[in-house]
Amino acid sequence: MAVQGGRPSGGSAEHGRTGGTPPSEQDEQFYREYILDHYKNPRNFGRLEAPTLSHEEDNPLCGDVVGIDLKVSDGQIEDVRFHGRGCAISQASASLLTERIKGQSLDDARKISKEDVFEDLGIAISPARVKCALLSLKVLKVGAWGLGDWSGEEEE
Amino acid sequence: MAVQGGRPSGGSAEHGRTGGTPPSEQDEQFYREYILDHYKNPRNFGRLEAPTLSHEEDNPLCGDVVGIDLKVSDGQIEDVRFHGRGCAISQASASLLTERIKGQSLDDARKISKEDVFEDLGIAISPARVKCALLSLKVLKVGAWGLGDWSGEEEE
Amino acid sequence: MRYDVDAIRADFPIFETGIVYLDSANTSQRPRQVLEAMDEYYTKFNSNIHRGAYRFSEIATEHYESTRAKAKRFLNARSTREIVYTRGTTEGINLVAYGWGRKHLTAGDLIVLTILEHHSNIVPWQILAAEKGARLEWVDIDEQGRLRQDQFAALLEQSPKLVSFGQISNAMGTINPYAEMTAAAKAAGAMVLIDGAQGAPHAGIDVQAVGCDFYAFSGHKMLGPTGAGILYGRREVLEEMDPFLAGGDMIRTVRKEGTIYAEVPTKFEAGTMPIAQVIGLGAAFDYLEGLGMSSVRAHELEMTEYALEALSEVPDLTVYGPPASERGGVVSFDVKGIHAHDLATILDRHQVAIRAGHHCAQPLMDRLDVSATARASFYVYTKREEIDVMIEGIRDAQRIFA
Amino acid sequence: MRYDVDAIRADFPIFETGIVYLDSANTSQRPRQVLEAMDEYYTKFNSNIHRGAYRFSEIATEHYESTRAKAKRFLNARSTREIVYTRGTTEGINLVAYGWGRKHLTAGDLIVLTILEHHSNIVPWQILAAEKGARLEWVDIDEQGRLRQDQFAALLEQSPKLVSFGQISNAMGTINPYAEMTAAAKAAGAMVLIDGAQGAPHAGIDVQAVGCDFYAFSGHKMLGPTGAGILYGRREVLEEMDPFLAGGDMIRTVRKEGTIYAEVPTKFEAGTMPIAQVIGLGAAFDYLEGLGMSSVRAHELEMTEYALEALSEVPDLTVYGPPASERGGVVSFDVKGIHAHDLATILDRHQVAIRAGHHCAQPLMDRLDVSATARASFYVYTKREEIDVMIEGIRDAQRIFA
Ligand SMILES: Cc1ncc(COP(=O)(O)O)c(C=O)c1O
Ligand SMILES: Cc1ncc(COP(=O)(O)O)c(C=O)c1O
Repeated sequence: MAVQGGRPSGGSAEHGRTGGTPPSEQDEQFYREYILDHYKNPRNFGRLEAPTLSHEEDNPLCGDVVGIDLKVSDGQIEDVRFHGRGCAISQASASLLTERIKGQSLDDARKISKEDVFEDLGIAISPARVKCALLSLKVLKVGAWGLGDWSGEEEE
Repeated sequence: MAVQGGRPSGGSAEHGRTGGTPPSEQDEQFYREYILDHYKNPRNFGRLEAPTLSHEEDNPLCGDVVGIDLKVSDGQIEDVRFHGRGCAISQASASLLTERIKGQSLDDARKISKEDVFEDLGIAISPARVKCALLSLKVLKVGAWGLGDWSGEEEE
Repeated sequence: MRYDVDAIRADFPIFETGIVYLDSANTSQRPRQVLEAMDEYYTKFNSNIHRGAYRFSEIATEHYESTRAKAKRFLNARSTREIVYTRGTTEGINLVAYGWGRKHLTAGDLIVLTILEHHSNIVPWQILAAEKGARLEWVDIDEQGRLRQDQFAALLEQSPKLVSFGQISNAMGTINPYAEMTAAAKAAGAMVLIDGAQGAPHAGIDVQAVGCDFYAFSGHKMLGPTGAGILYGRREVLEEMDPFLAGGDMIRTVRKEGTIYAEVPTKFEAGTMPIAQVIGLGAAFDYLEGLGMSSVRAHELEMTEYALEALSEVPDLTVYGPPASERGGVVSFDVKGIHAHDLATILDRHQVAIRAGHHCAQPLMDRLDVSATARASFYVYTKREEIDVMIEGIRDAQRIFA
Repeated sequence: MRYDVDAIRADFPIFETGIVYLDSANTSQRPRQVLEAMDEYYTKFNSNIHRGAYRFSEIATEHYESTRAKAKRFLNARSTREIVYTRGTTEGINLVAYGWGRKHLTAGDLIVLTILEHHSNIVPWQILAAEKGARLEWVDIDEQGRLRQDQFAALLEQSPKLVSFGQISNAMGTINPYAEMTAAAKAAGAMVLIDGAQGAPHAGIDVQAVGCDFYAFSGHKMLGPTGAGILYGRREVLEEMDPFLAGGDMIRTVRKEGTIYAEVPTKFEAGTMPIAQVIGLGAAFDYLEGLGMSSVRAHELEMTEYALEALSEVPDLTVYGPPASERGGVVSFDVKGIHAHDLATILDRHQVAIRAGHHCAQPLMDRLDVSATARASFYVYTKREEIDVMIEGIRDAQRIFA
């Protein structure tokens, strides 16, 4: 399994609290202000009246749901809304994604990679949370461009 | 699983050659003269013309086969023959058993136990060979007295 | 004898890592006695069982078979022939669905399940029902997560062929009145399978007293290694079942023209079995027997009471399920405004391992109208202090998400 | 690089017992690297996989999944999705019989087996054929134990639905021309399953080059622990198969009304899998990769040649099967006047472990018209001197039985 994000992984089972930072500060770093902000105050949240494209996916393991409506004209994403529920990572990542693609050309949006999403989140995503982080990208790829069963995971 | 015979068993994996006895002498002890004799010169070997009772069983794991024919009159085993093929233990034990029951009353023969068979063999029977040693007794019990699926093994 | 949790913890090398492990309903930790039993097999008499004609194979066979006697004693089964080795609960239930269900179920037959079931006690029956045209009905729960016995009684009047339910719910912790339910189902003429995945580790069972036909459980949830579990089946029922997996060892004779199967339980044990793991499971039975199942239960009850008490003082926190006396060492809960996954991630930073998700019980989640819960679960080695660390972590999460 | 058998033996703690282990075709010994990999899991990050939301579970999942990548490389599969974890060869073949066979076979269909097969590659097909009214046909052997290719070609003309055969015979040692046979069977439109129980440990395979649809093998015969094996399946074939075991983890969503299955290979991995054992199997792949499968094969060939030569000098001794170049590290033989079981018992007294019996290949025994043979089998750690000890033991048995 490909390990995403910056949190190192591998054979060691080190699990100790590192250095002098108490856990709480680490967590606040982990769930950065602006992620919590995007979670609590999601941007572009809701539905569009008459979307050009609309798709929803869930992550059955934890019950996260994200749906995206797009209004496209002349190859430009004129408007976007997302709806859903779930953990902070999945909802913040959806909110961030809508900010990224609004006003973009479909062609550019098509090129958004997993790495872009991780970068937008700006935090280390542990393997267990990768699916949360990439759910909105999956909705975009599968729904809007019919990329079949793109699962957000690399195969080895 | 009940462990039959004298060879000790249990948790230890000691497998060394014990004491000063070279293996060959041990083996000769193990396959005692008279067992080899019963194997090579089986007593009461063959078939009866018109047996009162006749039954055959095999030990599918190693292919041993033993069949016993009995001529019974007035509750006495007047004559007995066995046939079969297989390892020294199974064939010698059958030969010994026929010697034991010939001329006995059915009632007495009915009481023969596994321990009696082991005693007749006079050697330690390791768990893997228990089925060989008891095959002839099984033939007697199941066939001649219809004791169902007596398997020659204790249940715990 | 006092229950000495520190002495017990000393047997579990994992605690040297500092983890606060509150996910034992998922899989337990294993004491060194279990690991040593397996290493002994691997390094002192490693060989295949039954087939060998040499000493190692005999020793391995004895060790392997001795677990059957231990399981018989643990369950109070009548005979070791009633003990079938499996990979775990899931394989055990599937074995029944294939070997008994495929043979005996026909169109229109009723199977009764409950809304508390784990997916492993749902999906095999869904597949079987679809194949045979049988019906599934579900016993609902009341507001405290107890099975609705009125509904169960009503369903029994429809003469189900099979009733299958868990002894203890892994998602809510509910201890079901399994003895009463089994008696009623047997009186109604049904076959009864009890999913003992949570019951065996935390409460044990007397299968003769309860009278169920099948009891399936996993070694890895009760201090044993991964890869080995047990299906208890009443001998008469096992004997008339079809085999399930076919191959080496489960046969008496194989001819081109056809095959005669071995006697039970060998008929159900095809191919090379998880020998080392069955031996390890035997050591787990020994360990639990050493503690005594009633002490295990008493300790868990204490931990559960302590946890429920402590959680009740956390604001905006909902606990699902019945009071401590009616539950196994499992507490499922929800913190307002914090998704269970976020909570688990933050607790992980405090070295606390809990589970977040649907706990392989989606129908129950649907019934509760939640998509996921957080779940802490306890076992023989759980300490009060560990629950304190969890509570501290929950409060920290609340600060972050405030 | 020289093949240093003493250095290899130093990795296997079992040899400290003094055993002369010539039963590796039954189950192999395991190097400490494999045991350590499992102990590391149990003591450093013991937890369930996939489901956890904490670090231990993530580490365990990575280790568990990394074996899939190793298996993919070992087999040269296209994708890790083609690697299904099983308990072993037997479960793998049954999985195909249930998931593919039950779905696709109908009355009158032909299944082609060979007389060399192990019971695990016979009984599942007998059961399936009986259920579906399908036919079984058997490829016979010639006097040297080679499959009769003329007969095989004739059977292919009858357009079998499935051809299932072993890469290497466990009873005779014959290495079958599996690549040619697969190509011919595929050209005839058949599905092809290769039983790799003996092939994987001793020769390896390139599934893409060979083109088989399924390849089943066991970890415990290739230095891995008991309890874990692998079924390779071509992705397209796996995808359209029915699931086999049902329960936790193999699902995407479970609703009361019905269930959606997960993608392959997860669809076939129900319940808690043998996590530690799969991790141990990964270490076994590493170990074999370190040696190189061609060195393994070369070493075995050397041992086999040496053994055949030595046995040929023993009077009244018959060896079954082909010359060394066409055989895996397996030698089946018969000593006149001494039943195989008696021989094994006497060899055991010399600390030599061989197998005696039908080797789970009764149709082959019937064909050879014997009830049992003695079998010595070799692996990476076998030494010439061990074969010498066996020969000495055979001569001793001959003296006793003279
Ligand atoms: C050729 C062959 N097929 C199948 C099997 C069965 O393997 P397992 O017992 O590991 O399932 C074996 C080993 O016993 C074998 O040698
Ligand atoms: C109630 C219940 N049933 C069945 C199972 C499945 O057990 P396993 O995954 O060991 O097959 C579990 C554990 O996950 C469980 O908690």
